[in-house]
Amino acid sequence: MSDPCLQAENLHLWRGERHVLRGVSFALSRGVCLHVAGANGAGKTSLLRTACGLLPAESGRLSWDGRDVQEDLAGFQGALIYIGHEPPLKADLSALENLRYWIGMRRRVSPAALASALQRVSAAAWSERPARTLSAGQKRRVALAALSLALVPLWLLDEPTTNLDGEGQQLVGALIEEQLARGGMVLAATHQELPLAPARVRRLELRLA
Amino acid sequence: MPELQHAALGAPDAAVAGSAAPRAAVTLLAAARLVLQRDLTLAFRRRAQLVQPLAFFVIVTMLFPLAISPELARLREVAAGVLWVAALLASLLALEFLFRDDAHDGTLEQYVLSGQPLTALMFAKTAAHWLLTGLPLAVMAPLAALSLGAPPAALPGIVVSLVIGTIALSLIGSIGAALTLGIRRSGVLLALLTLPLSLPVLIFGARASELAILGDPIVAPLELLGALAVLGITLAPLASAAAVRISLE
Amino acid sequence: MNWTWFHRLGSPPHAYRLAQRLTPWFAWPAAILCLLALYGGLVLAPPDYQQGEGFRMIYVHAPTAWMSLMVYTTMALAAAVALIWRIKVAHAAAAACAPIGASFTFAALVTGSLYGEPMWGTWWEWDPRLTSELILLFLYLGYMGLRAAIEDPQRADRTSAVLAVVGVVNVPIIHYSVSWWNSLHQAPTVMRFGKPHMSPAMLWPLLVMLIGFTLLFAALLLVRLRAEILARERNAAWIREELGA
Amino acid sequence: MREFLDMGGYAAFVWPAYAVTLAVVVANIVWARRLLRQAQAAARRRMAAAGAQP
Repeated sequence: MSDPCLQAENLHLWRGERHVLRGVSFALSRGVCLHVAGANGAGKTSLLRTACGLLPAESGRLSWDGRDVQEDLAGFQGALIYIGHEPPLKADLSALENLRYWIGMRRRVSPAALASALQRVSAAAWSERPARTLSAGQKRRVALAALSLALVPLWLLDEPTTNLDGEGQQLVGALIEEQLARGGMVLAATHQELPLAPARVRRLELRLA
Repeated sequence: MPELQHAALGAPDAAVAGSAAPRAAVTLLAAARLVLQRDLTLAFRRRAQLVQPLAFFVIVTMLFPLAISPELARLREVAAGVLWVAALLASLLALEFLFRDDAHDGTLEQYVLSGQPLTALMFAKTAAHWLLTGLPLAVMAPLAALSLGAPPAALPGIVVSLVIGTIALSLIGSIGAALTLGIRRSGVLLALLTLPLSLPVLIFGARASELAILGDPIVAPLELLGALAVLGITLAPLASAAAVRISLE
Repeated sequence: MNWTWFHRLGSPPHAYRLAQRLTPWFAWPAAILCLLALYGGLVLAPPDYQQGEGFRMIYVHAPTAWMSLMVYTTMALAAAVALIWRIKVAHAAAAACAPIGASFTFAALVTGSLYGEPMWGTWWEWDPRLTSELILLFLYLGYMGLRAAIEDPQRADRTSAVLAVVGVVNVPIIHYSVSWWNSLHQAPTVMRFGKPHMSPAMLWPLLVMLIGFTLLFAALLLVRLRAEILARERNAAWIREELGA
Repeated sequence: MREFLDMGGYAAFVWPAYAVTLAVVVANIVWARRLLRQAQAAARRRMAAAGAQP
């Protein structure tokens, strides 16, 4: 295995009076998925948002390829994709348009690539409908299509399997496998098990404060 | 560092996304244009929201003849001030929508994480806001000005002053809107933050319109107004980008 | 260049203890200078040949107006330092400034209005300085309103710091635009009297009062700074030590 | 003394101006000290609560 690419050392985070992250450390190497587990409120979302540089940790160090992420925050953030609880879709735009604007900010995507990514998540039939009319699971699928289009080395996924049916959950597993196979990294926070072969998954357990 | 090879998904997208330079594919300008395009597309799907500030502007200017007097001679004296106060309030009204939906559905977060300079994206958003509120206000202004007794010869001056002035107003407003993100019922606070900062625009803009109505040259206040707009273009996106980042913490 | 002093200032326990130690060194000179200036201004200074005894209001109006601007500048400086170097103590200092500045801006407005009545013949005159002062009060109120509206204390610190920096860039622009505006609309009420010609006997109490008020601000800031630092520090050993809890 | 208090006819302006300023100064002093005492009390309470836990 190569050296750790994303490394967190002793991250501390406070939210008001709450000490949310109490010295969290982890190291993520290429081809590895880190499963962040823990009860509701244990700080899974906070850890993910800290790991992508949205939340500045009060103390501790977050490094990417051995360099502090603050040195080139935009460069680091360009190398990752973060999908939170709610897929970031505009209600008035169709699934296709949403994808085009979302991923188009990061790299050029051809209409054919968009179509094939939507096809892959079985969204072809409703990809022209406004996102407002989509179910939670369908929105989640659009986010999965974004994942496969972004072509970035680091995925940060917050509860990637919620609202998805059995087939959708298998799809999450398959996408993560592919990402790992091409040397990417995945940081996934969920209190469920990941639909993935356990060999490539490391676990990070967050405990309630 | 070994270059990370990604298998391409679609055939035409055989781009390789190494961790070193994954965003070389989209230029800053292209990203800003996408932001602009997205906001314009969305606005035209919600036309009602688009018309509201304009209707507000017309109604406010209509209040003054009713409150003061229908005599055009008397109205002409206050016309410049009325137009500008109405424009200021109308653009303030539209500010609440500037970032609110984007913050709510997570779009703003994705802008921050896009790897593109947020300042440029904020500038694009503000440009969209100006195209959707400031410019229509300036275009509507001749009607309102005529109804307040302004001579037709004054209309070009009024429109030009409003075009430049609303650019500055949108930029200042974007700072206020970004600062009040994540605050429930932020309307009054937004006004309290934005209006004092907008006073120079009001002063120079109203003066330019007044001179136009009097038939005098308006270059001096227009230059000052232009200076404010330029200052706003250089500094406001920086401030709103900082505020947006903080609001997501 | 040695920056250790800067980082030491940024460390909460050090700043807290330093503030505690320095407070009397500002408070007592402030009290003595203010009393001295009061005596000089109310008793020793001769009446102005135009404004008579009324000019003595300058000894409270000018210092409060000075405070309003100086405190805002200090606040913005602290905010900028806090934003750039992520220093919590500087955020605490900025937060401590706002209520002090707002109260002195209010005093400057009231004394300005009281000064204006005999001088202009009206309680409120759209004089550029008074108008700028009024806008400054709104800037302070906006800053405090924003701070109060954000529940998360760190976010409140950082958001209001951006506003303070934006505000301080705007203060000179606002002042310039208001003066420009005022020069166009030549006020119908001309000042009944010219500005007082300051003889040395009139001038020194004013200068002493300005210094006294500045020291008073420093003392107030240091006391408030300690309160703000305590509110921002969580369960640190030095607080136990300091408070003997 | 009478003359001094009269302020050459400007008493109605001079004294209120001084009074307002004095009031603001005193209020600031009282306010700052009370704030510090409250913060100290709150910190003590927090320490006590935190000290009881571990």
